[in-house]
Amino acid sequence: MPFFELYNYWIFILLMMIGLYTIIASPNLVKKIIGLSVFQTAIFLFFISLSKVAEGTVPVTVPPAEVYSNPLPHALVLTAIVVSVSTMAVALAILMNIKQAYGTVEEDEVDQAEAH
Amino acid sequence: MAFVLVIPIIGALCIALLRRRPDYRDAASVITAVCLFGAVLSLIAQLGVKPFQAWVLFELLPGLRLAFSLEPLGMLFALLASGLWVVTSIYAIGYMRAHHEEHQTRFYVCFALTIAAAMGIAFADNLLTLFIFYEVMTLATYPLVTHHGTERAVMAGRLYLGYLFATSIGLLLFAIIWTWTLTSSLDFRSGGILAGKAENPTLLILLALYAFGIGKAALMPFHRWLPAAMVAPAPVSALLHAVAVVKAGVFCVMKVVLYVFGIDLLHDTGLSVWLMYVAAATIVIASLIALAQDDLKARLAYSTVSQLSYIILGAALANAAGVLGGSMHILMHAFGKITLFFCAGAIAVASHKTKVSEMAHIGRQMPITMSAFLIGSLSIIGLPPLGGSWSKWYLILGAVDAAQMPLVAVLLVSSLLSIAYLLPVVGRAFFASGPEQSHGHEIHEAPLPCVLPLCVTSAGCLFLFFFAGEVYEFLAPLVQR
Amino acid sequence: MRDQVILRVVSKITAPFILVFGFYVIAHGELGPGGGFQGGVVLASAFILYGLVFGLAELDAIVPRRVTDGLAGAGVLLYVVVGLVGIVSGYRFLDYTPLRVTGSESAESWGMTLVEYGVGITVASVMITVYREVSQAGAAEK
Amino acid sequence: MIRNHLPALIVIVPLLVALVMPVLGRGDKPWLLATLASWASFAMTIVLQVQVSGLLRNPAATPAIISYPIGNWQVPWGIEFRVDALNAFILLVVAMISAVVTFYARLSVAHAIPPERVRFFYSAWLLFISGLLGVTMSGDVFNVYVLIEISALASYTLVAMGRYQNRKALQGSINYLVLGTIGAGFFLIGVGYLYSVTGTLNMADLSTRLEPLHDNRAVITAFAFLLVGLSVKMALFPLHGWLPDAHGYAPPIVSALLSGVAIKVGAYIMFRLAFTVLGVEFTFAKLPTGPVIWLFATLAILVGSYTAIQQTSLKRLLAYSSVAQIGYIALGFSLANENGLTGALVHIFNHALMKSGLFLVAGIIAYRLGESEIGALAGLGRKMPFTMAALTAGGLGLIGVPLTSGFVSKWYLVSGAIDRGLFPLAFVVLVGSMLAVIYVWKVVEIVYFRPASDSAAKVTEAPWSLVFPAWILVGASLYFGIDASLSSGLAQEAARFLLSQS
Repeated sequence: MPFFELYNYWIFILLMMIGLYTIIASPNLVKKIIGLSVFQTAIFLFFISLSKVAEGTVPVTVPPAEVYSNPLPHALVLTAIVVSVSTMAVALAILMNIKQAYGTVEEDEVDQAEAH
Repeated sequence: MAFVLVIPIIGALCIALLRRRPDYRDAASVITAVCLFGAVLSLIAQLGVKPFQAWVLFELLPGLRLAFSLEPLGMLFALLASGLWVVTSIYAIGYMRAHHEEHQTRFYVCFALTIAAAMGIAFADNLLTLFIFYEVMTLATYPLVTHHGTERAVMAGRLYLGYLFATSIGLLLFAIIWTWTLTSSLDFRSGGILAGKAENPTLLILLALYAFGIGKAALMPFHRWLPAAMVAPAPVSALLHAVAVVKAGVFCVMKVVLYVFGIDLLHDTGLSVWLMYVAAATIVIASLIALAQDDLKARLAYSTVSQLSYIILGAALANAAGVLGGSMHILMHAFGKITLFFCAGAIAVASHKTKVSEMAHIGRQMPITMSAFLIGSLSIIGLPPLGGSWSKWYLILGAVDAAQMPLVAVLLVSSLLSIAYLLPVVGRAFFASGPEQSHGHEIHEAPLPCVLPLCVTSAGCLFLFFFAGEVYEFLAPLVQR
Repeated sequence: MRDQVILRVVSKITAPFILVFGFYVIAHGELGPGGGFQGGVVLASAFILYGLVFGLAELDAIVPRRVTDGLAGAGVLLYVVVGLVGIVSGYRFLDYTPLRVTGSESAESWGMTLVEYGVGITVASVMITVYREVSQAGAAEK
Repeated sequence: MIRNHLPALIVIVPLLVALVMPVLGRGDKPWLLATLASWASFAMTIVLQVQVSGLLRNPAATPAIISYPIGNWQVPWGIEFRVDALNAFILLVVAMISAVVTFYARLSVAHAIPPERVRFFYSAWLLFISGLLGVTMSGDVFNVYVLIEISALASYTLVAMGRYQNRKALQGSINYLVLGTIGAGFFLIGVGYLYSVTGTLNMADLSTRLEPLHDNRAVITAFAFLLVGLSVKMALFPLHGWLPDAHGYAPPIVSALLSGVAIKVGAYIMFRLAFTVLGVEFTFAKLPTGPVIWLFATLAILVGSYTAIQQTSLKRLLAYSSVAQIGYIALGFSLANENGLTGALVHIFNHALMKSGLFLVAGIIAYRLGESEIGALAGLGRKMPFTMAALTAGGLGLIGVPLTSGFVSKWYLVSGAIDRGLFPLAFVVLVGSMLAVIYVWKVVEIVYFRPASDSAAKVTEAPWSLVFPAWILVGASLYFGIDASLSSGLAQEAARFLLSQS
């Protein structure tokens, strides 16, 4: 059944949607950032699942195995993880400043404070 | 050639530098005007002697040049604008001082820049140059319209910019770029550049875009800016909104008809018939509105709207008599209308009256001014022995040639209408018994710098009647096949 | 957590091992799974563990702010300098050829190792800084 | 030696200097070093442009392509910087604007940011610039993602630094971060799909391998993701929500670079992917990209300009105007003919000059008045004649008045639309100009025709070190409106190059 054979896409899209939903629905900025993290992680999973070759082994063996998974996406994901960690760090730093400036990290309360 | 453009700009600089010394500044303004008129006159000699080489200032993009050249219609417009500038700058000195206006330096600087733009338009060799100076003129006249800085002036300024920019960017520029994509050329050529390059619906749309896009020609329904601009001081209304700006508009229409479409193309395809009727409608409707105006300047403004459409009508007729009549009307109407505006300004200076209904009795107090007003009115109406009669004569001839009898009727009716809106002003001024002087201060003639120019221009109206033949000869190359 | 004896002892004992493991991961990067990113995080975790247990002040005492700030730049600087060595010695940017170890078959070039160390140092100091900033703000809250 | 390493050095120099920034103390040293680095980059991009462009060496020559494999790993396995007629031009814009804006920064930054933070500001600033320069040259789609994120991360912090003036900057920054990250995530998914069908990330390699795969659904999906992701990055309507707050509350020089350059780099990647990687055939003939972008570009122009009219803060007005200007660029992109593309590319150049110049003027106003409300500008026409003249000149450029560079771009865009027979689009461009008249004139009217308030009575002209750089940009925008042969020549060369790629 091709529907389930490509389950990795389903999972990645599901996770991505959970992340996006959190970003959109949660008024709490920290939770938004968590949602963002879930969203990015979904993309990493997508990349990792791409690289899996059926019956493949670890690419680092001496002497090389006949069938091995593609190592490049792993390297890409590693880089992307670093980017995502940096994004998280910057986001948290901004949130700390927001907390300092407004005394809250709830978006509606921040808007309220600005409206006055 | 370069002098013509540079002189007013240098003049503007001098005026700006002399801002601390009003006497020198005003003198500089007059001297610049005289020099410019001289420079333009000197160009007449070059006209027609040999095929004039376009003077290219620079190239914006390949094929898109800022270039200037000489041709009779442009020469006429340049002579008109620069000649009347001399008169107007003298008038402006009298008017501005008598009124104790503020920001006089800005006023004179912008005035000079407007004239520079008018020169650019007059000698433009292609549509791009024309468009650029057209926009420069809009920008340069904006501070003049909002001169008083009052709420009403600012609102009028917005209306002014809004109409002129909206039409020029939205329609005129569109038409120019379209022409460019069709013909890969924007140069003015005798006989037009569009012939054979485009088919009927395209040409029709293009003509409409040009006719309405040149908002300065005040073709209805894009005429509202002109009455609004009347908040400006009288010299501005006189020179700019009776001569330089609006004439630049109809001049552009004339240029487009002659050198972009070519009258043969219009004549053969009958493309411009609808334009004749739009112009005719504008003539009649604007005259009717003018009848209802109590403010003298507003009445004159609507009269201008109506008279401009005479010229557009002449262009739209697309035959020799029509085009020549229209071109002559640029000149004739300019002299008539500037006289009327000078008079309106002089009345405002002397008596602070702007409404027609207040002007009873004023003819006895200001006989010279009101006599000039009478002469100007008669010229606008088109009665001999005044200049206006010739241009109307040729326009009617053109309409007959084109076998458009309804238009002949329109021209005649509108003459009657202009009698109805102009002559009562004179009649009231001379014959109505006015209220006794309540304020205790007697009304006299305006100061000499105000009165002198209006005498000169009204004399001009008379003079043009007798020298119309020369003007005709001068313009004749326009329609030579 | 300063009064938790077990935590204090365990963290003190494990910290050196974590550090060694971190360096191992960095050094092994060019041949096996590992490298500067992972190793750097492991290195940082030793310090963060120390900071968690003994408090921010103690952490500041062993790695002052200035050190982490400087090292964060220095790590990338090392990376870029290795790259520039390539240019200066007539190869491309980041070309490892001039830094190749001669006489050993198995060893990769010095260039790659240096780059991994540069990345590791930067990642470690940035992670420590992030931890420090966040916990400092948390302390200020109270 | 340096001549052969220009692509790498252009990025490395600002990066290297960014790293030593935190070690420097207070005072003007960080600014001085940053200025030197950005001008060095600018100088190198000029040389690179001359190397690439046929136009500058010999009008008949075709533009060259310079490939710089990093670490000398063989392409397509290694990563390369690849410079051709298109990105050499964009590179020039990025480097030029950054150089002038950095030169301007000294007083403005000292005014907007506490002294102990200044060096970090410049560090992030140079990272931002080197990220943008890197994105422009990268010949590898994954690297594009990484470098976009490097510059974006730096720009999030830079925007957040606006908090010392107005705490709303924090909100703007976090919104920008969330949306920017989602956009980059979509881009990454698109890259993943392309990789899954081709197994390569190198752009040149991708384009050859994708040729037989144009009917593949994964490729179409990839294109959709890439398009949406990049639309967020370039703030194309309706994905522009982050832009007004981020550009409106950031420190003025940051806004200048964001509005003038950063969104253009997103647009550049769109050009790159659509034309050189996927090909005109796929993007415009097979998929209805054109009509979709026409719709959004039209809405961007109309809604952006209309919203700009309603703003009361100068910086937010300029920000909304940027939304509209991106609409013009997208419009030119979607026309996919020579005039349209030339118009879009030359507008990238011209708008960068005008908008950065205007934001610098807004910075001068903030420096002198401490705010950027339009009402506060009343009567400044006489108090700060040079600054306000720059404001007016830049504004006229936004309108597209002839003899300003805005006119040149609109000329090409309208011709492009007419060439395609799309008269409504040509009209939209012109309607956008009319709306621009309203929002520009709203400001000019207050500046020149409203009497000064009491607080503004003592204001004097700003120091020349602020006014001069603003005038460099505004003056250049006027110059390229009068003699457009250089800017439009390079843009045309790039447009022809793009169309020859498929």
